[in-house]
Amino acid sequence: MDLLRSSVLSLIVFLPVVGSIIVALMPKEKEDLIKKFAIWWSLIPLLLTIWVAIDYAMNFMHGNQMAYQVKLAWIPSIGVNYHVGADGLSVPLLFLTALLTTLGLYYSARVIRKRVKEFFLLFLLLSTGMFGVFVSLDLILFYVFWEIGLVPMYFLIGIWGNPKDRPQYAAIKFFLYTLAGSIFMLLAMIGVYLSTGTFDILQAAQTGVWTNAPMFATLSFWAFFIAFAIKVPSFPFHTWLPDAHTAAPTAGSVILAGVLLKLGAYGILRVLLSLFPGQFAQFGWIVAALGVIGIVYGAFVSLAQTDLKRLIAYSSVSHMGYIMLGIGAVAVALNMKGTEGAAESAAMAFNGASLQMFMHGIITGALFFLVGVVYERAHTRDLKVFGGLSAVVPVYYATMMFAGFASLGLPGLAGFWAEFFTFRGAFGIVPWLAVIGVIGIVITAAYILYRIIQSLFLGEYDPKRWTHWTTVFGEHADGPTDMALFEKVTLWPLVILMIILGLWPTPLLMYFNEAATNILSNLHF
Amino acid sequence: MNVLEILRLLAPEFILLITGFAVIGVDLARRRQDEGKTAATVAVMGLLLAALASVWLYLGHPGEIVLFTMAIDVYGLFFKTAAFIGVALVIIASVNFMAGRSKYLGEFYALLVFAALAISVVVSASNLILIYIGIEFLSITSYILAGFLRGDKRSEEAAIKYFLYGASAGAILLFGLSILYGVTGTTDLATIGDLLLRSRSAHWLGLVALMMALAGIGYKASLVPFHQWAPDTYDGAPTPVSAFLSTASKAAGFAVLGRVILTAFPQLQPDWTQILGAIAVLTMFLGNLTALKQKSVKRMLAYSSIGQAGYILLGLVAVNQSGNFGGMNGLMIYLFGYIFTNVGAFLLLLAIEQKSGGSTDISQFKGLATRSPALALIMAMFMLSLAGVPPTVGFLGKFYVFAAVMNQQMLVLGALAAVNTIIAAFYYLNVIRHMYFSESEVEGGVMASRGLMTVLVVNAVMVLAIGIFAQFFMTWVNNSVSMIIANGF
Amino acid sequence: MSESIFNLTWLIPLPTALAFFAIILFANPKKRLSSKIAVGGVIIAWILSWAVAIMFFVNPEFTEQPFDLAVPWIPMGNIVFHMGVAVDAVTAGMLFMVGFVLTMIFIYSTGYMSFPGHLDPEKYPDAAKEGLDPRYSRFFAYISLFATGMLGLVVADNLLMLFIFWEIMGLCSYLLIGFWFDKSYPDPKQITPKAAGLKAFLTTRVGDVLFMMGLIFLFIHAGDLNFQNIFANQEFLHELSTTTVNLPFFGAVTWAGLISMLIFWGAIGKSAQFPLHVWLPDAMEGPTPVSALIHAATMVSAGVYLIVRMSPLFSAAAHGGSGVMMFVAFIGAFTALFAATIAVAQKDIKKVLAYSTISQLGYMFAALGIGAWVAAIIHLLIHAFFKSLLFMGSGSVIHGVHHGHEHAHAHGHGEGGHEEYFDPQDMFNMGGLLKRMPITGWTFIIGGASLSAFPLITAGFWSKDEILAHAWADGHMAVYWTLAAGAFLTAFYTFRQIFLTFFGSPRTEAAEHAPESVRSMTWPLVALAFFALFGGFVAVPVDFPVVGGLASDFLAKLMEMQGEFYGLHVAPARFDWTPALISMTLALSGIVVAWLVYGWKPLKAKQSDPLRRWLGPVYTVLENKYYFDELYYFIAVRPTLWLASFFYLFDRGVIDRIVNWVGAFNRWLARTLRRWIDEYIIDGAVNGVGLVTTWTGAVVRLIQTGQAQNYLLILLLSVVILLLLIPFGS
Amino acid sequence: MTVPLSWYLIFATALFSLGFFGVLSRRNAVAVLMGVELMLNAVNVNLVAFWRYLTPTDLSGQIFVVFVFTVAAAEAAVGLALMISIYRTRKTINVEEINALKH
Repeated sequence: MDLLRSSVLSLIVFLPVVGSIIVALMPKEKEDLIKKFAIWWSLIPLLLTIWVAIDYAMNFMHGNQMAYQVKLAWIPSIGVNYHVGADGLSVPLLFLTALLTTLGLYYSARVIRKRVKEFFLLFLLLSTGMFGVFVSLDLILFYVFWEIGLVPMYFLIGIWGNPKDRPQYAAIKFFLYTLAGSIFMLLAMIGVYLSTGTFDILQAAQTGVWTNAPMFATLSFWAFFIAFAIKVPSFPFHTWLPDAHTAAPTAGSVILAGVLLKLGAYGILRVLLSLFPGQFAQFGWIVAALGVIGIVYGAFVSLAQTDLKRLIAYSSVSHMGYIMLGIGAVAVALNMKGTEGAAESAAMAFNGASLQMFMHGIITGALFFLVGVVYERAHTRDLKVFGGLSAVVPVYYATMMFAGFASLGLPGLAGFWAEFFTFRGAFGIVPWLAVIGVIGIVITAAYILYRIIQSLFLGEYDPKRWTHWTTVFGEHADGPTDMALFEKVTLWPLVILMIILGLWPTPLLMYFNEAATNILSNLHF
Repeated sequence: MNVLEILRLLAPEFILLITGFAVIGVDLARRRQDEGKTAATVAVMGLLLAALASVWLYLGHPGEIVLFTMAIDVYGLFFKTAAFIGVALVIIASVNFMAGRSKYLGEFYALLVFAALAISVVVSASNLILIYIGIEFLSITSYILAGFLRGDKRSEEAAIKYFLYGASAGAILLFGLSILYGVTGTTDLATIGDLLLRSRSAHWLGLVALMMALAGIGYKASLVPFHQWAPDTYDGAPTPVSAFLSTASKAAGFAVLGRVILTAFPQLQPDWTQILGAIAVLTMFLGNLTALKQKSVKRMLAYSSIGQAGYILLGLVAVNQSGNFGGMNGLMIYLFGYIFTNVGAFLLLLAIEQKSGGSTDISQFKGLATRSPALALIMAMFMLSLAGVPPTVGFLGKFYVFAAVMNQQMLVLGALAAVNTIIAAFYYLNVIRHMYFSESEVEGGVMASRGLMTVLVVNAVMVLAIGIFAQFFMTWVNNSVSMIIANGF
Repeated sequence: MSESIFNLTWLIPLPTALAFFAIILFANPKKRLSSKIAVGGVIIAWILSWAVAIMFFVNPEFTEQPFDLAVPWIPMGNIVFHMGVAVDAVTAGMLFMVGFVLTMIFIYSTGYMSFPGHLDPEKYPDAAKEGLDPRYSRFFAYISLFATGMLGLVVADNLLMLFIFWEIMGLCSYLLIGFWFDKSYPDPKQITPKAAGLKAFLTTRVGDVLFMMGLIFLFIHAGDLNFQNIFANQEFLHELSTTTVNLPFFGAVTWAGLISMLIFWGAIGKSAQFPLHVWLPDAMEGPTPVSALIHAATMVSAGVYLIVRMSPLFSAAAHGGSGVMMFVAFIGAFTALFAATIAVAQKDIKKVLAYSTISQLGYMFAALGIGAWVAAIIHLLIHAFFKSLLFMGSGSVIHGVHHGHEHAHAHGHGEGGHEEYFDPQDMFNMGGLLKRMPITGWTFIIGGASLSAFPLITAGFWSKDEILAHAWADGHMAVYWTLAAGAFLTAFYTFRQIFLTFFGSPRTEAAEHAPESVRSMTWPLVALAFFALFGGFVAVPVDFPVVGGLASDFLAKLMEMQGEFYGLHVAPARFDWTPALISMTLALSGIVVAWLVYGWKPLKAKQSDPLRRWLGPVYTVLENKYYFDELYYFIAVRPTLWLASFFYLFDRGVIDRIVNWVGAFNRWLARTLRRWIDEYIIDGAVNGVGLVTTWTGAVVRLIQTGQAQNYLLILLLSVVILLLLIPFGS
Repeated sequence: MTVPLSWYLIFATALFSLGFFGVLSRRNAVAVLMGVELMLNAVNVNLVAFWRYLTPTDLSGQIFVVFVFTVAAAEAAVGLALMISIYRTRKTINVEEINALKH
């Protein structure tokens, strides 16, 4: 048991690499073998993450310390360690990553037809980068995984992107954008070392970074923040996102929206909040303001879209705004230590932000899968050519309804709790910004119902409006065909999660709440 | 110091000397039979032997000055080892390529061996005279190598340009050295350092000498504004030679620059920090921005290697006493990794040229991933390493260099370097883009000879290994630095 | 015993929820089965809720300490939020009404939905053949889910849970209004079901968002949302009503005032009060059972229920000197009159009822505004009975007329034929239906009488009279006279409707051939008619002459006792002849006027509404609902869409350029390098890189000439420059 | 009466500049090479002068000069060889016409 505990995180992180190496050794022609292997292999990390979640809940709750810590010297001369560990914040995100990876592989096994081997190889590799970021407690390790996640996604977008959406441009843009952020983050990390003498996040947090040199502290803060804000992406660094999401293959978009965006938010909570509480408190309002702008702006822009996938991409900008708002509120609350209610509002905001990370993961993941469902059949995403599908493809309609209403924050579905907690926190700390942010809720409802539901499903189905239908497997079809079994298998777990967590978020929330209380108490709240 | 001792300390040099002549001899014997394979083997053997010898010396942590002119210290030995390995790789890879392109294969390999010898002399030269001789030795062998493909206009042009530029730069260097001698009355670097330290009056004359020396040494390291020969020569010279020039010979340039500046001009640090800083920024920007435009991958690599020189120089700019981020160790690990990456990248062009008959146009790379995945993967790794993506060695080097810069709190310099990393990433990714995203225009896979393939694999493995098992190499580098930092600086 | 019954409370919302999932997951293909499941579920819910309600009615002592059963649900920071169910007098009353009405309407729907009248048989042959709506099962799934929402809302013991079910009802309302999403009309200006659904959801969403803000502020201050905990805690309410917050434009307002105002906006949205009333009339696009259920009996009255629940807070705010109660009274009274005026000029049988619903809800809010929350809740219950009755009656009428229309065409002698559109809901296409469909007719008349508060014998009279009596007794004269005027109009438009529909002679073939509806539709009418008549006898003032002695007022008593627990002291209005007589006279005179206009000389076919002659332009204004839809289109919808597209252009055109570092370049070079712009204008990055490369290209061409001697010259120059730099060295 | 050191230095510098001018101005590669030789010899003047005036006892100055001669010779040899091969292919050794590699 202890052996497993000490190795489980490393297993989760590196098993996908092993998997991709094995895939690399397989002959290119054995596509079915490759697909099956990749899917089954990806189940191992999934099971491990589930085990971690259960074990953590049973044995490590209320410990206020990183569980499953492993610390091996990597570059001892400069104190760079392979230091991994998990707490309430990372455990659910690990599960999310594993789940979406498996589903993505399973879905892609049916729809990816060219260069299969490379796809599955890269997809496994990608998950390593994401797992790594969520568990690494050493800045350099964090950076390494951060960049490793970048490369496979660059390939996924570039190779399997839909030629109409200029995937090569999108891929380069995505890569350069993130690199531009992260390279300065690297400089800031070095700065952290120079000031604290360690790359270890926990130690650095204890010693405090650039406490003597506020100028450097501010600079490093912004370097980190911009890197994370680009990844999130926060307004105004979001413009890579619509292109990347639109161009990427379905599973790629799912991972991109479901997990990669979370890396940024996670980084803010894990690194920025613990290393630069002073600066964060000082500039927290900017973060919150950016979040609010993102919410409203993203919602409005989504309302203007007629391309389904691009719409959902922009909706991500809006939804990630909630996270930024929540985090910003937490930061501002650091200034209000002592004022009654500040502490619990901060906890609520923290919960809201982290809940949104997870919920947006499953909801937008599902939405992108659903885009894939219609795109694989109609080969267009132009909302103007659809209508009345509700009568023709009821299962698809129902699934989309669940995802859509979850996304607009309907109580009883997953999205609501994230929004509720975020606003509960934000109203307690930055009420005016929260008031503006509330506009976003209404606009969100508008674009989900008016753009997606109405133009896809309602109205009278007119077979003459769009004629290039095929089945999901590419055979010719006279009209839209309802979801195939594999699509149901991909989507329904997510829908079920939405419903369960919507009615009873506690199983998820207890982790985040644990993390919130711990991290905030470490900030001497 | 008796003869045996000298022999021991100069073992690598002697080995190379013997190897060089041995190669010619062997070649004379069996040129007709096997198109220089034996010669190449002998050369490689000799080089590896020399490398072993220098490692063996290294383990003894020597610190002697041999014959008043050669400082046999870990600093020099590090560069020797690196350079020998680099040259050896070049030779292995070029066997198949050179065969049929030239009749004088023996001379070719011999010249490479002698070039290695020149490098090993120059990196441990601690005396103005030997520095000059060593640099000229290296230059002259390089001229011949660059122009080795007789009857090939490009090769000849590369050679003549290199020659004219090198000769003039050498003359300027020499003028500088003469002034230095005039100011101090000695030709020994360490003594010069002490004298300059004592007499403040010699300050500005010392600077004059430094500036002129900079021109003469900087051109070897292809630093802007002394870089202009480089693109044409790298482009025109036979690809193995370009690989050699852009790595081993460049490393030698940096080694000399480091030794001269740190032993002879430590007290001028405020001055040369600014100047070298400016030069580094110029080098990075010019190299990277011009590389953006290139259509020929070979020429793109030529410019990129100029840009890389900029990063490497940062290590020297930010040199300081700190044990971890002293700057010089950044410079050295960067160079060490860079040798493998860039040699690999250039040599991979051999395969492309074989296929395309000389052209290294970017279009030749289109769809390479589907035609010959292995080569594409290796090339992608080299590109990512050059772009500085972890966990490759390129990242490690950049990390240490940047760390030194930050350590000296040269924030602007750091920021500019960061910006350059982003620009550079664009054209490195561009190669990957063509290899993986585009449909191929030419049919059929790209064949790589066994020798070439082994070299490429070795390089690729090293690119990853150094990055991942960084500690092993870093301890080595740090020790090598400790010596030069200790004396004089 | 009674405790054990109350312990069943948490089960009440479950059967319908299970029915919902059962239908969407399994029973969907089998239509009859689906409807059976749904009805079964709702009947169980009905039995449970009546068990609980009656148990509470017979043990009034529970008002001392209402039942509450809560379990820890969600960890929030260091506290744990509890969810649970509570039963007090208000809940019991609501459960009694909701359970019953739900069941009636479910049964009614089985009949109503078995006629896909809106579909032409050519397009949906099988639907026409089996005589069931093509999405029959889906309908029952939706209303089951709605039933869950309503029952859950009623039993919820905390505001958050209430809000959750509140929103779920909103969802169902959206789904059911747009149920016939493929329906479209020849007249493009007429709103389609799908648009109506969207409109309803978004309009209410505006209110809901404010509601959520209020909820969150209350949560922030109370640290809890359980009704009993918050409202039994007087000092907390007092503290809330004394601490103030500074707002722009409003200055310092008490937190109690702010919170209750925000929550009230939620009610405004849900209960379609002015100015958010616009969605309810269009919601009539939904199937009639939906109108009866959601838009008359239950969901819209949930707004009133919410304010009743919150009334301790409101009164606290009023004590704190906040004007929120006055605002509530104003909105209520104004809406009551305003909607009534519109109802006068409608020709669509359901639209009339829709506006009357808005107006009646206005009465309730007015009552709440003047603190007569008992009268409000009782009017809510009774209104639910007779208004659902009226709606279902109208649905039955529509069915009949529609059948008649089909029949007429089937026998060839239809006027006009298919090409010209026949509106089965237009009252001017009806007339004389009392003979054709007696049960529907008489029950409808009973409902109408109750709605227009026909004295003494109808329930509506007692409940409405209670409100008016309170307004008079507490001296809210403005409110009283507004409501009284409303009462007159109510009576008028109700009987206008009755006369137009049921009396006189049929004005169309369709009306002539309209058959009576099936039993599953008529029986619920009868059942509801019973309550429409006698339901009022639960709240007759004791001091009312004669009747007061006979009837009981136990419900009112119960409510007042319950009020004590929440610290609400509501004295029953002392009976006073003046207001009673005034309101009676007004109601009766309304009926009389209606008879004079429409009953005395019934309209002929194709004859237009005489009111149009007499009122002239006013009639047009009323007919167009004071042009509120147009107004909102211009001040809300247009700007939003415009903003959206503007922001999108902004995003592509500006931010995408500025953010990536070279974007600035291209505008600078745009003039000089036309070609590049044309090639790359679309995006910033490649564009910028392109420009940089040309730019560097120029530089390279300048320095990398390939001329060895230029190189050497530059070498020399740079050395010279370096040397010249020396003097500037340190 | 002895000539001051500075005269030698000035002469050497002049010679050096002359050589460099030759390198820049002449089109014929051989002439350019001669310019280079001139520069090297200018430096030799420097070295010898320094040796004579500053460290007459220490021989390193002279040794330096000797080595410079040798290197110059070697350089000239290689250079001329290159030019010959270029002349073979291009029938010219005009430096300006050797500019195939550029940009």
